[in-house]
Amino acid sequence: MKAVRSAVALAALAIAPSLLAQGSTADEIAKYRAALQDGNPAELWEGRGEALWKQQRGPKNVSLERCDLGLGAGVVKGAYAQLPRYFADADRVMDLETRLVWCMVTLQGYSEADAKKNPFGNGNDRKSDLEALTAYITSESRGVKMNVPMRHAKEAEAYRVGEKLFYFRGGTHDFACATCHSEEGKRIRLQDLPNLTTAEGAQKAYTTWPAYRVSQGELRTFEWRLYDCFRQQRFPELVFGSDAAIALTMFLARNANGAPFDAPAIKR
Amino acid sequence: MDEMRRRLIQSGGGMTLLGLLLAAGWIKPEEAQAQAQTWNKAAFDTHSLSDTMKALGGGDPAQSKDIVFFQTPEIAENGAVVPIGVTSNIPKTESIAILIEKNPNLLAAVFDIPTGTETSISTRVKMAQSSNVYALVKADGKYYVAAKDIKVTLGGCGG
Amino acid sequence: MRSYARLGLLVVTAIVGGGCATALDESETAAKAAAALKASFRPAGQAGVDRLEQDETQRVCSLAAGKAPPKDVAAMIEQANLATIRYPADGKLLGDWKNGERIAQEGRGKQFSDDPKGPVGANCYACHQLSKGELSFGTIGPSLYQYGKLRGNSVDVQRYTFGKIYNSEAFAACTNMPRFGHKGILSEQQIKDVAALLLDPASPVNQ
Amino acid sequence: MADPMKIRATTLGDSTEVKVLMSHEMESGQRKDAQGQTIPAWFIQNVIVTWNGRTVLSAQWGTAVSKNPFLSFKFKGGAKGDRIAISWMDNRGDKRSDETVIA
Repeated sequence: MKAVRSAVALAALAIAPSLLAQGSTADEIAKYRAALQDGNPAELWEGRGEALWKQQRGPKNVSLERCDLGLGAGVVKGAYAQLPRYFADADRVMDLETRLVWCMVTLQGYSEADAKKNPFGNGNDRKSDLEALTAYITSESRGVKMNVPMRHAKEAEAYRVGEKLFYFRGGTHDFACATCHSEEGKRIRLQDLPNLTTAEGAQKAYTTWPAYRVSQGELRTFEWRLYDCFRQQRFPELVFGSDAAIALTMFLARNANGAPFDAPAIKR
Repeated sequence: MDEMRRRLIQSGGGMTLLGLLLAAGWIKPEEAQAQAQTWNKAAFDTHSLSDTMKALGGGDPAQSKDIVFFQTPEIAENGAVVPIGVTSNIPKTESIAILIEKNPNLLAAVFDIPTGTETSISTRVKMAQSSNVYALVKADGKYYVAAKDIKVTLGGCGG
Repeated sequence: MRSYARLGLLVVTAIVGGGCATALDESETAAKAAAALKASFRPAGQAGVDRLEQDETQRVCSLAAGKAPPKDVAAMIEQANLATIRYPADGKLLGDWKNGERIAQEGRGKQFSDDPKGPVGANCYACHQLSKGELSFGTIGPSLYQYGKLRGNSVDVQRYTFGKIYNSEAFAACTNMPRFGHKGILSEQQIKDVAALLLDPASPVNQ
Repeated sequence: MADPMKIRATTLGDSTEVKVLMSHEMESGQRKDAQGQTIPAWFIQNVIVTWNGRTVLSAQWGTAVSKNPFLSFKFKGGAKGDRIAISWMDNRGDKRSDETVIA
C-alpha cells in the first residue's frame, strides 16, 4: 500500500504541467517527432528490398538488377528523384511502383496480377515486396534533388490531369485533395497539412514519402498515401498503378522539383 | 558469419537463447552460466506498481531525482510508439525497468546492466492512453523510481 | 434543384481567362481527367463508383479549383442549396449536447473501410476547435469555441446553426465543410445534437 | 523467419554506442481481429547483446515494447572491428541472431 501511495504522490507531481497551452502542444509534438528520427524501422524494409532487388526470382529466375528505372538498366542511384516519367517501352508515364511491376513482368516473368497482388503489406503474414523494393530504391535517392522531367507530351498531360484531379470534389462529403491541401498553416486534428499547391508545400510533403508510419507499424509508399487519402475522402478504392494515381503523383512530384529527396522518413 | 554457421543457428529450434549464442561462439561458457536466462512472468503479469514490486522481490521504491528521462516527449502523437530514454545516476545501478501505469500490464521492459555498460537506455513503448510512466532502477539491491506524465493524443482522421 | 448547366462554362471562362486555345486545352484535359477517374477507382465496401458522379455544386466548385467562384455563381449555388434544407417538423432545433460531443469526436462513417452499420460521425474536431478540453483539434475551419456564448441562443441563431450543419453550401458557396444533412451523412437527430453542442449553455463549447 | 536486424555500433572515444532495430510484430494480445477474436500475444521476451562474447546488455521485454523494436545504449570500451552480436527470442520460441562489427 505504501508503494501505491508514493506512486500516487509522484503522479500528482508529474501531472502538474498537464494543462498545456496550444503553443507548447506543438512544441512537444515536435519533440516527439524529433525523438523518432533516431532509429527508423524503415531501414528494415530497405534491407529486405535490397535483397529482393538482387535476388533471382520469378518464373525466369532473374534479379531486377537489369530493370530500367529511367536512368538506364540497373541504375538505382537517383532514379526516384526523376520519377514519374515517360517510358517508351511501355508507352506510358509510370511511377516507381508501376515501373517495378513492369520489370517484374517483363524481366522476371511474373503475371501482372501476381506482381501487384500485394501492394500494401499488413503485418508479418502479408509483407509487401513492392513496399520493400520501393523503400530500397527511394533510399538510394536520399539527398538527390527532385528533377521530374516534363519533356514528353504524355508527361505534360499527366501533370495537367493530376492537377485537375487534385481539385475534383465528390463523394458523400464533397471532399477534394484541395479541401485539406490548398491553404497555408492548416492542420487536421493535430496533424499539419502541407499546402500542396505551393512548391514549398509540395516539396516538404513529397520528399518525405515513403515513410514508416508508427500508427501502423508499416512502411507506406506514395501510392499508399494517395490510396488512403481517397479512402478518407470517402471515395471508392483507388486502383494501384492506375492513371489517376500516376497523374496525381506526377502533379505533386513535379511541384516538388528542386528540393532534395529525404526519405524513407518516419511519421505518425 | 559464414553461411553454414548461419544455417546452424537458424535451425537451432528448441535451444535456449544462451545455448544458441554459445553454439555460435558469440558467448563464452562462463558468460552463459552467469546469465540466468529468465523471463519473469509474474512481474510482467502485474497490474499495479505495488504488485510489480512484489513480483520483482523489492519493497517500496524511493523517489529519486537521480533518475532522468531523456528524449522522452510529454506528448506522444501516437501511443503505438512512445520514445522513452532513462538514465540512472544512482551508483551501482544494476537494472532499469520501464512501467506504464495505465497499461493493461504495467511492466514494459527490464534492462539488466552489467558493469562497464552505461546506466542509460533508450527504447520505444506502447501506451494505451495518457499515463504516468515510471522508470524503476535497482541499485545495490534497492529500488528507486521516477515518474513522467505522458499524454497520448488522438490520430487525425477516421482511422 | 435549379439547373445551372451554363455555370460550368461561366466558371471556366471567369477563372481561366477565356482564350479559345485555353478553353479547348481545358476541355481536353477535363475529358482525360474524367476518363482517368473512371478507369482508376473500383467499388469497395459501402463506397460505389457512383460517388464519383458529381452533382452541380461539386462540379462547379471543382472548376473553381480552390478559388472563390464569381459572385453571381456563388449566389446561385447558395440559393440552390438553401432550398434543400429540411428543418425539423417538430420545430425543435436543438438536441442533446452530450450526444453532439460524441458525434463531433467520431471520425468514422462512409469510408469504404467503415462498417456500414457502424457509427457515422461529423468529426467536427478534425477541422474546428470546439471546447477547451480537447487539445487535438484542426484549423481548417474557424474556432467554434464559445459559439453560443458569442451569438446567443435565439431561434434565428438556432435555425442558422441547424441549416449550416444540414447544408453548408447554402451559406458559403464552395466551402470545405460537408453538407451533413443534404448528403445523408447525419440524421436529423444527430444534427440537432451537434447544434446543441454549439448552442447549449451547459455544453463545453460555451464554458 | 524474421527479417535481419539492423545493427549500428559506433565508437565514441572510450565507449561504444549500439543502436538496433528488430523486425517483430510485438503483438500485444489486447487487439481483436475483424471477427472479434483476440489476436494472441506474440512478442520478444529476451534480448542479449554481446561484445566479443561478453554480455553488455540483457533485457526482458513485455508486450508493451513497440512493434519493430528500437534499442540504444552505450558501453565502455570497444574498438573498430570488434564483434557485436545481438540475439532475441520471443514467446513462441522463435529466435534471431545477427552481428556486426564496430565502425
